[in-house]
Amino acid sequence: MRISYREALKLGLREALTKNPNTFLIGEDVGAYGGSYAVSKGLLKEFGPHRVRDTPLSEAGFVGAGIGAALGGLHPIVEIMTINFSLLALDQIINSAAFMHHMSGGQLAVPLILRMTTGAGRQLGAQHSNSFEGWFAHIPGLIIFAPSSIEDARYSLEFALREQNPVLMVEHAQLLNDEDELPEKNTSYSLFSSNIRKTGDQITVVSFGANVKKCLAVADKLEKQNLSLEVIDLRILRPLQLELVFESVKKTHRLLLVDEGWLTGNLSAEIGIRVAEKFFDSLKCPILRIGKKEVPVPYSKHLEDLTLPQEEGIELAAREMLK
Amino acid sequence: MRISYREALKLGLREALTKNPNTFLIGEDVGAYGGSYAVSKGLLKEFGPHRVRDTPLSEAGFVGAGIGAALGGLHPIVEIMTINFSLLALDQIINSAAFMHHMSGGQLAVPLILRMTTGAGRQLGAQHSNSFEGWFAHIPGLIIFAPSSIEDARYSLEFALREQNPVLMVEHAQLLNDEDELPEKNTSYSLFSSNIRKTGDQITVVSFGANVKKCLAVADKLEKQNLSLEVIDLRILRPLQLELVFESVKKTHRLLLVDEGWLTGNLSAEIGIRVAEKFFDSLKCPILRIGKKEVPVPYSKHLEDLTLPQEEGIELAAREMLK
Amino acid sequence: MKKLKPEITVHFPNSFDEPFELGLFKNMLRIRRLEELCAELYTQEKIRGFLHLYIGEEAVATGVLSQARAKDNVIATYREHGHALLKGLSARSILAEMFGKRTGCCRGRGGSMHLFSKEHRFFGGQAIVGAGLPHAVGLALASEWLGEDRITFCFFGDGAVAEGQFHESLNLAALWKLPVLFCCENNFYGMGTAIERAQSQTNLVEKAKSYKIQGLSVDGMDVDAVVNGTRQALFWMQENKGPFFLELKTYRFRAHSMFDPDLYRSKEEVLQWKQRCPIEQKKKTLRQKGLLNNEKLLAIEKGIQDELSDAKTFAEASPFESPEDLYQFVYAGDGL
Amino acid sequence: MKKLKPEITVHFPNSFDEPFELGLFKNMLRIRRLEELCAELYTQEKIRGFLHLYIGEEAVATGVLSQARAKDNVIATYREHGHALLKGLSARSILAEMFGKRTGCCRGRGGSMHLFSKEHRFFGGQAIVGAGLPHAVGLALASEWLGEDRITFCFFGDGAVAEGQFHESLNLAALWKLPVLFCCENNFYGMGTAIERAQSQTNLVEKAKSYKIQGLSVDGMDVDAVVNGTRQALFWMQENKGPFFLELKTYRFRAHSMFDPDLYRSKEEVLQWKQRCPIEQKKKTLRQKGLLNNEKLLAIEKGIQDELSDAKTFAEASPFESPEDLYQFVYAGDGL
Ligand SMILES: Cc1ncc(C[n+]2csc(CCOP(=O)(O)OP(=O)(O)O)c2C)c(N)n1
Ligand SMILES: Cc1ncc(C[n+]2csc(CCOP(=O)(O)OP(=O)(O)O)c2C)c(N)n1
Ligand SMILES: [Mg+2]
Ligand SMILES: [Mg+2]
Repeated sequence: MRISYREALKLGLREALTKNPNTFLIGEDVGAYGGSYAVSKGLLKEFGPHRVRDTPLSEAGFVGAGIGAALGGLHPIVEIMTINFSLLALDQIINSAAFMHHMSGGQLAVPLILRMTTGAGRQLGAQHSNSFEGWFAHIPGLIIFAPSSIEDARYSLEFALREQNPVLMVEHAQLLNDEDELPEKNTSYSLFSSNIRKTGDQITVVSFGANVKKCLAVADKLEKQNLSLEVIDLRILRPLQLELVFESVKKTHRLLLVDEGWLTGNLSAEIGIRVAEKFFDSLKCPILRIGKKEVPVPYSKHLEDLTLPQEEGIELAAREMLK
Repeated sequence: MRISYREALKLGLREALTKNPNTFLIGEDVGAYGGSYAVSKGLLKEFGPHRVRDTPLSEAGFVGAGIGAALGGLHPIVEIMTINFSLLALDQIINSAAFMHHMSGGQLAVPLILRMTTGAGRQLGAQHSNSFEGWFAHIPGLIIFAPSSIEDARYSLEFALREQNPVLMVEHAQLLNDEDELPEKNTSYSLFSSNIRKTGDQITVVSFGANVKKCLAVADKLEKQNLSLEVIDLRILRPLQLELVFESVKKTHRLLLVDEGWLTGNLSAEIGIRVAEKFFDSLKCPILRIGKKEVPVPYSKHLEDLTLPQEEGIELAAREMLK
Repeated sequence: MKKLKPEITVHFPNSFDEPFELGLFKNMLRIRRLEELCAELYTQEKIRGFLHLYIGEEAVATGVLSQARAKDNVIATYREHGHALLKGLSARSILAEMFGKRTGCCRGRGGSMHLFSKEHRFFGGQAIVGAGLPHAVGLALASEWLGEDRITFCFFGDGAVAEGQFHESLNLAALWKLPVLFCCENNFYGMGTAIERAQSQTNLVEKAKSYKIQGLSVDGMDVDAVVNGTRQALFWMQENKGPFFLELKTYRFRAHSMFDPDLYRSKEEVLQWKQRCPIEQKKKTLRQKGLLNNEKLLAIEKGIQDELSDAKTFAEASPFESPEDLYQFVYAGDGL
Repeated sequence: MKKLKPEITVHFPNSFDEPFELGLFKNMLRIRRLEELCAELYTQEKIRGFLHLYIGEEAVATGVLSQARAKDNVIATYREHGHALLKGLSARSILAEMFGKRTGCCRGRGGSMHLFSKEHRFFGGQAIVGAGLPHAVGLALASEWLGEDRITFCFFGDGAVAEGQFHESLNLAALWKLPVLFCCENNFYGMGTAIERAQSQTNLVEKAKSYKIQGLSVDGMDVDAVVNGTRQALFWMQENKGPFFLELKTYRFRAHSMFDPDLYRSKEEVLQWKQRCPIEQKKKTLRQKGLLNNEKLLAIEKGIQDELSDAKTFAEASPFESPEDLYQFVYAGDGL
């Protein structure tokens, strides 16, 4: 079945609402409007306003209510329209959702799913172009999924629903219209591992979200020139699952990191330092990082393009590493 | 003059209020209560309620009002009681304060100072023990000072007031009662550089805030055993000023990072990867990092102690590196 | 269709003189034509990103800002092209900004949702719903502090009323008695969510009263009513030195943004509101008063068309910011 | 001293029977003695961190929670020892928690500000002012969803009313007609800030009304009044299926926390309020009614002393959590 990322997300939502009577979708404009990115379009009609609940503009309020509902025995799927607005609810996400299981000595759990669209690239200006998901990976108590394939888009909600922990599901706006074949569900399939999207043996390229696409495009291009890149999609940003990355670097001895977070302090810094420590003696060249340029994302297309990681930059870095 | 860190901060505040007629201190309980950490005690009496203004509990509201006041021609000093509550105002801090100069194409500036107490170590439990300052260093548009010496506590506000940018001043609760000699003001003194707190030539130890104390204690102890640590206090967390760190590593070829942020994705990861890249061929051993253990900070003293970087751990790491 | 309750009888003084009345009409039309042009340029992909049109709501910005002086502060939302225009930003600088050009008011950094002008004291262009309200409080605090005679006009939608920042800001403004005119553009929807599904109390003036803020609700489809309401508000503020809450009941004729499939309201509802088009209404009364005839109307349209086609030509011809300047304006001052 | 306005005449039914009345008295005294013990243990450095005492305010938790059933939910603040005790947590588990012991209700992870008990449906112990209110909304949503007959009691201070989360939560609860009893413990100060300096509208019931939430203000120094007010509230909620706002006017006799130098209010003010001590008042009426004599009083004191000294011994004797368990409880379930 060939479907879009958006449709895959919706299939996941429909399945969740069908199978789990105590799950509901709640957030701004998830219902009557159809979801600001049309992911939940039609679900209101299908499941009714009890299961697909529109909220006022009150991010802290409805995320906090999601926490309360989770404490009370439900498994809410809260949509924060975009990750930009999650800052308004960040106290709830960190000081309550992430900490409460621990603070209560293990008594309480917060089975809460927070879906949000992330990412830049559509000329929305600084306030609407943030990519905080890698940054949020700093917070213990959170689980963060960044589905980048159609398969992950389809199944990440299922994995999130198995958790008794708060799970952030970040859906990159640049992926929504992408189409691909949805593979049969494999029994060994799990979101709790990174994902080798293309094998290769000269450079390990690690990325997540929409930037994986760019890495794959470069890898495909360079393959024709007999340069072999292995592209790994992190897929889960916290807790980090780096086994496959380590195995890959053991083979390639080179690491290139591509990340839509601003360079300073992005998640790639963490992955880089872990690899640098582990492969202190065996790296063939310094680890390279491509991050977002350290400016608020500008509106103008040529400036926005310059700000974000691009295929040209990735290719250049890869070539540089193989020189 | 021998004074406490708290007194040094107050001297800075008094000077700011005296010299700059358009500056005022605003925040929860900065006035009648005397400041929740007694930093502004007495200033209400001295300067009156116009210059020392108590606010209701409305973090987003009064931080946003500070931004507006800055746009309107004032230079507000906003106190967020502790960095924990800054999450409630984080949208204002990032999407408005940090971005507005850029979004307006350079027309507007936001000369705003945000003071806040940070840090763990006093058994306040998870919600009151966060140390987000290194994490905030991810955000372009912000300047972040983390004064750790008496001298820095005394003068950082002066440097902050020279800026037309939003400046976060994070004051670690574990430093407030520390006393030291306040040196004469040196003309070359600047907050815009890191600070070598102790010279040495075997290991470069980089830290900031209250953890610098722990590093210094270890360095002093090891010195007696002829192990020589150079301790560098970052002092400004954004924009990072790493020249002295690089110079030091050029000499020591070893780097140890101590940071109160949770290990994954703390600021030390960034410093580490930059050093790893720059000194790819010349490091004598892998970079070591000591961060906060990845748990919400527990109340119980022995668990809290285990969670935070401690002298024993720093010493152990240093010895390990010199083996 | 939601009926506007005649809660407040606004009294029309005769002090509306001819040029003023024609000015109101012309300004509404300027906004309308600008917005129509934007929509067209958007389909041509010359304008990108989000685009939120104000069509249908023109009487609000026009009426309120007819009472604003150059020295007054204005804060608005992402639906702010009209406000920017009437606060004095040139159509050139607005369009060039939406084209992402260097000659745009924000040198292409901001785009449609982030128009700013320091010169015209237009402080955004805020795309986080509710986040402009605290800024208004601070701007008013500053003007009071500096002894400046300024009103801060703060525009926001009905949807923003549910945000915590609304609450915090109204309390602060009232507590500190600051000269903020809160202008709530109640178009009965926040994106696809009708106000009854967003607010337990839909009488927004009652909400304002709970902060001890004086309030008034006016028909935002009638520009004269908006002018009168604003005058009343400003008069009150002058006498009483404190904030005021003005609710402007209006309606957006177009979708929320160019992405909105507009599924949440009926065609009939939209149609009924369109019959109350503020521009058509004003046109009719001007004609009745003998202040407008076809000739004058054509001249006005022509003037606007000239302004806008000049702006469009300017925007198209303008250069983009140089790529080397990417890092500009991250920090003010010494180029940190 | 702030005068309590007799806005609401609470009617005392005769249904207060003897055990119930004595129970109220005893529970207030249990809180008082527990808090006094905590203060003592704090100066001995057995309890650390922040410690916020409820002394003076006992009638509030006692009166309100006398009407709470085991199945009801309670959320409170960092000043919550009394609420926890009356919701059924043992003095042992509370004191052991404050000692940081493994036998504490949160195994030493939470401390004074973070008491939790799943068993007793006590959901915090919340140290971020205002952050508990949305949780209450969600808990009520869940109970309604699951068809459970539960009231969610949500305690918070007058200071919290200024927070955006107050606003968002009251609107949501009213909009969705959820069974939350909002209990505002108005002790006239948020730390050192008097309510007049924090709220433009100090009549908090008026504020609640602006969300179309029914409200009632009662004398929080009079436990009978609190009981009656709570009964009235619950009766209303039963009939009308929706949230209710109960303001409890009270006063804290001690400083905000053990760190507070208490500079912002006069000794006289504190003294005047102390004369309205809820425990002394209740004692007097019980004596007048002939329900209490010295002997009974001694027995009650003795019972409490036994409970608390047992708890203290238990806490002291209890082991600390093993250091190997540091990483426990970061993630629920499979030990991620
Ligand atoms: C904090 C925040 N939440 C959500 C959004 C997405 N959003 C943009 S406009 C809007 C509706 C706002 O409605 P209203 O305030 O009534 O203004 P209107 O668009 O009707 O003029 C929403 C939900 C946002 N920009 N900011
Ligand atoms: C969001 C937040 N801001 C500030 C604080 C610091 N703080 C703790 S208690 C308090 C006062 C709260 O007053 P109120 O709600 O009236 O409760 P009371 O202490 O009087 O019971 C403050 C400012 C906090 N814990 N959380
Ligand atoms: Mg609206
Ligand atoms: Mg209080």
